Amino acid sequence: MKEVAFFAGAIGALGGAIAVIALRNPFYSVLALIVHLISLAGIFLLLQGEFIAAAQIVVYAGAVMVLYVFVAAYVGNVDEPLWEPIPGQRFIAPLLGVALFAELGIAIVGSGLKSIESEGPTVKLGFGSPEAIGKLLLERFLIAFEAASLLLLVAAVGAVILASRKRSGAVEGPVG
Amino acid sequence: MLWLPLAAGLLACLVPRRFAGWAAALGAFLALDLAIRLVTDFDSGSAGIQHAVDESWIPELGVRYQLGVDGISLFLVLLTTVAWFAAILWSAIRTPERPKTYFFLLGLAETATLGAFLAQDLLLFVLFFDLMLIPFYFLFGSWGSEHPGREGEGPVRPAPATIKMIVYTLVGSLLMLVGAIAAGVIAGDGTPVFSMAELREGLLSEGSQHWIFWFFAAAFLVKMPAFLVHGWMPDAYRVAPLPVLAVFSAVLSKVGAYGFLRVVLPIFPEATVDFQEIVLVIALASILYGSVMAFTQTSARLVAGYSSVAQLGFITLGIFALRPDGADGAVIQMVNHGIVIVPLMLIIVLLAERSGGDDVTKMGGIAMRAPVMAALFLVVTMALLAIPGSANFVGEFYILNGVFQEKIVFALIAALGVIMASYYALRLFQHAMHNRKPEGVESRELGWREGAIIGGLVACIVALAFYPQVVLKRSDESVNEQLSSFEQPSEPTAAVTEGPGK
Amino acid sequence: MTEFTAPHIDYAGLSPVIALTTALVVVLMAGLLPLHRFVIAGLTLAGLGAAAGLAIWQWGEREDLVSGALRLDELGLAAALIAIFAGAVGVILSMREDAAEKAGLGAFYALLLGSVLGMTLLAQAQNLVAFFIGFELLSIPLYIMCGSSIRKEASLESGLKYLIIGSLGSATMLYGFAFIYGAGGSTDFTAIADTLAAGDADDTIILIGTAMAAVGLSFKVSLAPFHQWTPDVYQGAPTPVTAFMAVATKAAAFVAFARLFEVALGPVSADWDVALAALAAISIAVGNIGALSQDSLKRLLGYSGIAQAGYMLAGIVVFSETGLNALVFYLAAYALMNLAIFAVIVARERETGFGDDIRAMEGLGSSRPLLAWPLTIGFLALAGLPGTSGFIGKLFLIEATVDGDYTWLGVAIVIGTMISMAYYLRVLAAVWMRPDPAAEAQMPVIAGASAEADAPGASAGGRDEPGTKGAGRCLLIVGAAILCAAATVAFGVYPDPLVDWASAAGESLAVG
Amino acid sequence: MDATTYGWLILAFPLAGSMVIALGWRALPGRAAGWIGTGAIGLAFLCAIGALVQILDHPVEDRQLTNSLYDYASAGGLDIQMNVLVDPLSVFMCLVVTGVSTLIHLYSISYMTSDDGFRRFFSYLNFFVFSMLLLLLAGNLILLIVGWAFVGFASYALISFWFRRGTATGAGMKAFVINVVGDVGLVIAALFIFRELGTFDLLQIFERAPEEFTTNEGVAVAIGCLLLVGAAAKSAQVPLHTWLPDAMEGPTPVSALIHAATMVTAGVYLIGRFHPVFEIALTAADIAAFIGLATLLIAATIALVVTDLKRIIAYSTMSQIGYMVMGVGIGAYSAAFFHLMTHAFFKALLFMAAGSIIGAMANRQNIDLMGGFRRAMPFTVATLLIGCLALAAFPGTSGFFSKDEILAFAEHRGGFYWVFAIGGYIGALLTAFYAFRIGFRVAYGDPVPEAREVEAGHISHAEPENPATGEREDTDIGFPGPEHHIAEREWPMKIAMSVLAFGALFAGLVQVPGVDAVIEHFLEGSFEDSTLYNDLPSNAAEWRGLGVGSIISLLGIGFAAVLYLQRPGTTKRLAERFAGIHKFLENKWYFDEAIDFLIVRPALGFGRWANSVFERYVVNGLVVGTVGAAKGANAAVRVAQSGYLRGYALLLVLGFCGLALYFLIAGS
Amino acid sequence: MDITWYLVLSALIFAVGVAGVLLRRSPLVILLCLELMLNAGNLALLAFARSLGNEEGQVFALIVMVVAACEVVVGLGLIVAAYRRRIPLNVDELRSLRG
Repeated sequence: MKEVAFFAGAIGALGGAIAVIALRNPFYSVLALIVHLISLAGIFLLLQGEFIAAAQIVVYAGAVMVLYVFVAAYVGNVDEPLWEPIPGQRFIAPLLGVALFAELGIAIVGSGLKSIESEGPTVKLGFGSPEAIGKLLLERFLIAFEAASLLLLVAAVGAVILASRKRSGAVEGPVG
Repeated sequence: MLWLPLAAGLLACLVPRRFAGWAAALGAFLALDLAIRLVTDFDSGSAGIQHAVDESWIPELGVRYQLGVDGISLFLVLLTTVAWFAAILWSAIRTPERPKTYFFLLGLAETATLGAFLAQDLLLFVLFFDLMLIPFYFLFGSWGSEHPGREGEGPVRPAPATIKMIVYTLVGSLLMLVGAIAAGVIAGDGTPVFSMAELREGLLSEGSQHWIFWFFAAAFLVKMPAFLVHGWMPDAYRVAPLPVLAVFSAVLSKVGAYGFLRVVLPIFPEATVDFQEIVLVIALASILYGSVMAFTQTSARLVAGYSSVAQLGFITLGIFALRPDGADGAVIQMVNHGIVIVPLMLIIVLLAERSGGDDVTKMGGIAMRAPVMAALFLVVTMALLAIPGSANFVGEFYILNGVFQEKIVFALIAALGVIMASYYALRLFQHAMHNRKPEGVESRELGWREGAIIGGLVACIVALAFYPQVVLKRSDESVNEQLSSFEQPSEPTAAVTEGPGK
Repeated sequence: MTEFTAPHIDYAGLSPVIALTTALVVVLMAGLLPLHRFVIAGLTLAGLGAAAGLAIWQWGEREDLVSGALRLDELGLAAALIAIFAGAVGVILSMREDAAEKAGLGAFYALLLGSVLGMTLLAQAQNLVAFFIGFELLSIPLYIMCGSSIRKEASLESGLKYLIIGSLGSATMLYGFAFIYGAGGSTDFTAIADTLAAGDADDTIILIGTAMAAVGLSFKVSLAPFHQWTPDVYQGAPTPVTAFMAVATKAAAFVAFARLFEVALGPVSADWDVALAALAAISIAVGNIGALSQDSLKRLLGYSGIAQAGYMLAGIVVFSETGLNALVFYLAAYALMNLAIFAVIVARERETGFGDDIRAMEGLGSSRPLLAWPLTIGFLALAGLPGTSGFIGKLFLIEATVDGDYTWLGVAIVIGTMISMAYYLRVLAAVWMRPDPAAEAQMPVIAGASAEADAPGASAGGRDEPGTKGAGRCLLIVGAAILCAAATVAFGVYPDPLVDWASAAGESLAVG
Repeated sequence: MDATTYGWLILAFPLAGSMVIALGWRALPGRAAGWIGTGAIGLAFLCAIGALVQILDHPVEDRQLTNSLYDYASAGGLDIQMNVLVDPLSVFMCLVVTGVSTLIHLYSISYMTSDDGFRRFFSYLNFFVFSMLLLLLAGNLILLIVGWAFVGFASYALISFWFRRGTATGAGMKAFVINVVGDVGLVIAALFIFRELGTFDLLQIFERAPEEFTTNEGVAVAIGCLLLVGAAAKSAQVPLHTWLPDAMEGPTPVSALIHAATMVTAGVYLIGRFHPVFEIALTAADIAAFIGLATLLIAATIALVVTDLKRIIAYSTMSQIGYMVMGVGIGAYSAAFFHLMTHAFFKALLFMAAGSIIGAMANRQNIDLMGGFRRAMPFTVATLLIGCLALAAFPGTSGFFSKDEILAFAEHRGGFYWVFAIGGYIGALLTAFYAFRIGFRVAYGDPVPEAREVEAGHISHAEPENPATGEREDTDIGFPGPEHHIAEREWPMKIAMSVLAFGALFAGLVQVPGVDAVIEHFLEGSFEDSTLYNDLPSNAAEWRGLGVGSIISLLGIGFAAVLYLQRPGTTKRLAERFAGIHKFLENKWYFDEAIDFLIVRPALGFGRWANSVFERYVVNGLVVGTVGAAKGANAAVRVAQSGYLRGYALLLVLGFCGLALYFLIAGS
Repeated sequence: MDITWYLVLSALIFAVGVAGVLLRRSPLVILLCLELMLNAGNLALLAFARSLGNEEGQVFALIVMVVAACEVVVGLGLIVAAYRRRIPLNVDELRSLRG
């Protein structure tokens, strides 16, 4: 049963991922990513991360992706030129991807860690539940939590600085 | 004494530009005065360090602030102060532009050089050794002048030439830094020791001695400069401002030789013995090559430059004879060469002023209306070619003797250098002073202040010529101590090379 | 509802962080009010000063904060102090700076403070999560600040490049963290260390994790071959930002580097030290060689920064207390000399039309000795010439390498130094050995044009109106430059205090 | 005062004189410098006499006195004192040197009057005498070398005295360099001696040499040969003689002093001084003798054809010194030094006379242009002829006794040494011939214009020009002065010449076989350890030798008379007949060319090669190469820094893959 | 169903993301690819959290989401700004800084 769910999710996630980099039009890529995220959220559930899965759906697939969509719409779909200016990039890049995966795979499969060769230990009820997460956040990871909030603040400020309209007057010609 | 010149240099920055030179000169004079005191109350009987200072500096690194003089550094210190005093006076007479910076740098340079001679701590020595370069970089670069260069090649500009010089010389001295640290760390396991006195006690295994030896040798050979690594010398000599060049080639080249005597021989005895032949060959090559080059050069500066390559070759030869007499000769020869090269450079200034360049083939007949200058120049020339009776001859003779007793062949070949020296030195003199006077060369007597400076130096030369013992007496003990580890010269090797002998 | 127990929080230990946070908020608010720039800058400086003061107050304390997320010790505080100092100088440099003005001083300084805060956290973090968040809190404001001078294309470009490559790096690092967490069974450094020490240290998971973490951090401290963003970003970013970034980031990231590898990954040191040594050597080579014949000073400093990172990494490679001492000492020295140079560059950018091009420095020696000397000292120190703290630092590092049987790395360091001499001295030659081209530099058009014509790298500088913005009578900047230079020389002649300080920091990690 | 004090004084006066003149050069009026110089040397001469008197008080066996002033250079196992050795030999030499020098100084006062370099001249001249005396009195080898080199320097300074003459400076350079070759020879000899005997002190050397060395031991011979190099260079012996003829570029008094009377005899002195060594290293001694022989013959032949008056005399000097070297080589010490003395007299005389004539000829020196001066300049011509007689060893003159004594000894020595006797006599024939070639050409024949002018009562004034090259010269500093002076009008010249003429005629009488042997007895103090010194040919043998000698010299003079008095022009025909030989001799046996080809050219060539090729490509190559490599690498890095963001990412990932790979490999 | 599977999946996604960064030229899409990589990291974190049975990994993942969001915001801000400057949205044309 689990297997079916996993593979379904896996196919969704992977397909989404590949679609993201395969599709020419950024707008579609964004949509593909959303698919990816949602199926990934499913897999999170299999790993008993309810809260994370929820956050994934709400924060990511919801808010963030909306942002993407807006921007994508705003800048319009710039389709990329087909010719590759960097010699060899087109061939080396996929090779590197493969190599990377190979290495990671070797590392994972070759690992002697007992813990990952099982389904994992049986965990107490409420593993990954909002309470558990919140408890951890407020106790062990308080600093991280606060810092994260600051980070959001900073990012907001940054967005204001960068995207605010008021100084779009002076436009420079392209630089040599 | 060490920091006096620097202080004076700073003072020179503060006082109005007109007096900058004199402030610096004052500092140099005080230093000279102290140096003379040092010589007078030096106890020539003992071999050890005198007037020692020993403060902790960077305990974490085991670096100590150890100073002191012994018979070897004594006269080099004196030489340094004399040379600088002369150079600073000279520059003070004809004020350069931006005098404040100029004299500050000169002061800094003197301090660094003195430091190198006085340092008794290996790292301190290295520090001063590198520090010396900085002021000279700026002095050469900013006060240097463009030189037409050798025929068939473009003019030589100061900035690149000096960069070349610095990088080249630093190649050596930075390796030496590693070598020094390695020596210290390896010697004192756990807590590094850098005091030369302690390092002398043979704490280093022969294996580590070997590579560290070359790190040091690289630094010193480049600095001298020795054959094959003198590539930086011609351009630097071409562009350098002559008063500065005077002290540079008079003193700095000696630091290299001094380093061999002070650091390499006592601290890496086994390695020294193992590599003796190699260094001797290099020295020999320097002598011959330097001499040959010297008598084909047309630029007076380069004649001087290559002649010092040859001279330093002699000095190295003497040091690596690993015998007291050779080393004694080396010490006195360092002093001699320094005291000779300074007036030579200053005279080249005068020649350049009279003939509008340093190309000897375009000079001539200058002696005509300048008898005093001619006389001074003649004395300098004779000393340069080490005419017997000059202290230079004593030096060369001691060196040759030392080498001869060890490795007869080297001495015989080195003797050729003496002959060539007579040729290039005389050639320089004659081209400049004698023969008919070409157009555009004026024969003018030198001014009394210039005369006073050069005359003073020449007086030193003559005095040394009459009584070289004054140096030898004081250096002898220390030299013996430095060479204490070579009491029994390596007979087998000697026997091999003694072809024509027994 | 499960009851929840608030963790014990030692506010004293946390006080520097808190000070920074408050400062951040205050400055941000103040930025919205119509206040004179000096007020805002003053507030920022006050905040930084307070943080620094508190950090010094806490100097000597050693304890875990907030259930082990942070570690309060001299090492972290040292990095924090360097970062704060750099931040302060950055504040001074960016007054009147185009970018800062346009972005709104309040916001700009707030970002700067945020970055400093991130550095402080990063330097103290001993928990993967805190580490990561600190890392990001450090980076993201920098991305923004780099791009903040929106009127300049180069600035935007650098911002975007930095962001993308940076995110690539941090994503990699995160993935590595995941693996470390998986193999170490926890996110706490100490716990991880225990697990690793217990189980077999070279499981493929932990190895690959280590590699990825190394990549992320190497990227941050700009080690080759993860360095390529450095020259571009340094050059494109507004100079004050570059100054701050170059100095502070290195300090924080290196300390974090040391903490992660020598505490959490200490047990696997046998696996990483050689690899890191190789990275160091490569960086030394690439950095020094790349810097040759660069005309844009910021770019040149970017490359030299790569090489310097290589030198410093040696301090970690040897995995010993001496190494850490050397590292911290060098970081401090590096901060001083670099800030001196950058201050001068900023000053010249505003005086001449050449921007950060080397020609902006020609004839400086005769025209502006007060600027020429700090620059000279800074470069000499970078070149590691004696009489400056740079020399002592190199001494320290080389001794560490020899001590840790990495003599070849020491040799690599000096060889790199030799090469570096060529380009450092080239600048000094321009400063001292050229006539003062003040005459034509006065004419913005020519200057701008020429700057663009034969130095595309300098075009960014070449295009802002020279001579305006109170043609360089920026005493504060000159003051900062002179201060840093003076300190450089002082510590070069009498290094004891700095050495003690560094050693205290070094031993606080108790490694080796 | 004991002898050594006198020794020091002998050194002190000339030095002082030189210094006074040099420092006071501007203050001294008119001829004052000249008088000071002469006075200094005169005093030195008196001191020499004082030393002589003192030394005669000592018994013969301890007439070798040393005295040390201070440590000159003593360290590292070497011990070099500032000390003098006063013994009969050195005193004898001092007497000759100072005596002749005084006269030459006197002569110069007039001769150089009108030269702008008057003071410089006397300062040099005094310095020269000082160094010569230092050489003679030196108590140890090093000091001897010092004097040796100073002499070389002084001669350099005096040869290129007219320093704006290219020929003069060239000649000076040549002389100096060749002398340095000699110095180096001595230095190496000194090194050998120190290694073998462990000392530089002369007396100790002579003591230990016999103990340390066996006869003809390799090292000893090597030392001997090295000493010979020095001697040959200084005494212008083949093949190091080429500098001497050129040295005639110097003013005539210089030629008289340095290149006839004193300096060139230093080599003879050296060999005599080191006779203990040479008597052990017999091979070396024989080599010396052969060199002497070769020189005397070669020089004599060249002297037959050279036309420059002073050069003829110069070559005759070479050949005479050849006799002396041969003499000391075969062991005829007293005879050799006797000849040295007489030669000093008559050769100096010849040069002075020549100087006077050249003065009349307005500095022209070619004897083909001369003739018929006998009525114009009776005094000069008379002295000239006396000189020629002595040179030709005319019976009764000084040269007669001294030269033939050497040859007699050669005969007496037996073995293959008769070769030297024969060669010597052949040389004697040639000598007599060319001596009177000068004499007759200058004195007789019909007067040349210059001679007539002198008769008419004033000295001719041609445009000043270089006699060698004929290029024009002004008479300012660095060139010969505007006026010329002849003995007839200058009493100092007259005095000097007449004294020497007296010596040239009668000095031989101090050692007439069977009658007296002053010199031999006197020198005994220095040669008591010599094995050869005391076995002298019997008086009968000596007289036989004298007989042969007189016949030969008369023969030679006769030939000259025939060729130059009765049938002038015969010589021209001879020259045409034997054109080849004539050319060969005129080119001085091509020695200059040979040396130039063998040594100078290669050295310069190598220098040029080193300068243009080696320096540029190898030494600079080191630099350029590294720089080029750095530049290339730099270019590579900058290409990689393409600005392509994705390129950076690529490299980053690549690096990561590499790192990961390493970790995986290293880990497992 | 072994944890290994999850890890392999995450590795795949990570590799895909990397390849995307290397191949695509629109900054927008590159940002998406970075998201992919971060998600791969999250997946790995959760997988390990599950295998270890402690939730630290999940918290970590949460933080990562925040970070990702911030990066996106800043990134998009830069893109918009660039678009306003009429700078072509193609990273290959951002080459004024090089060499």
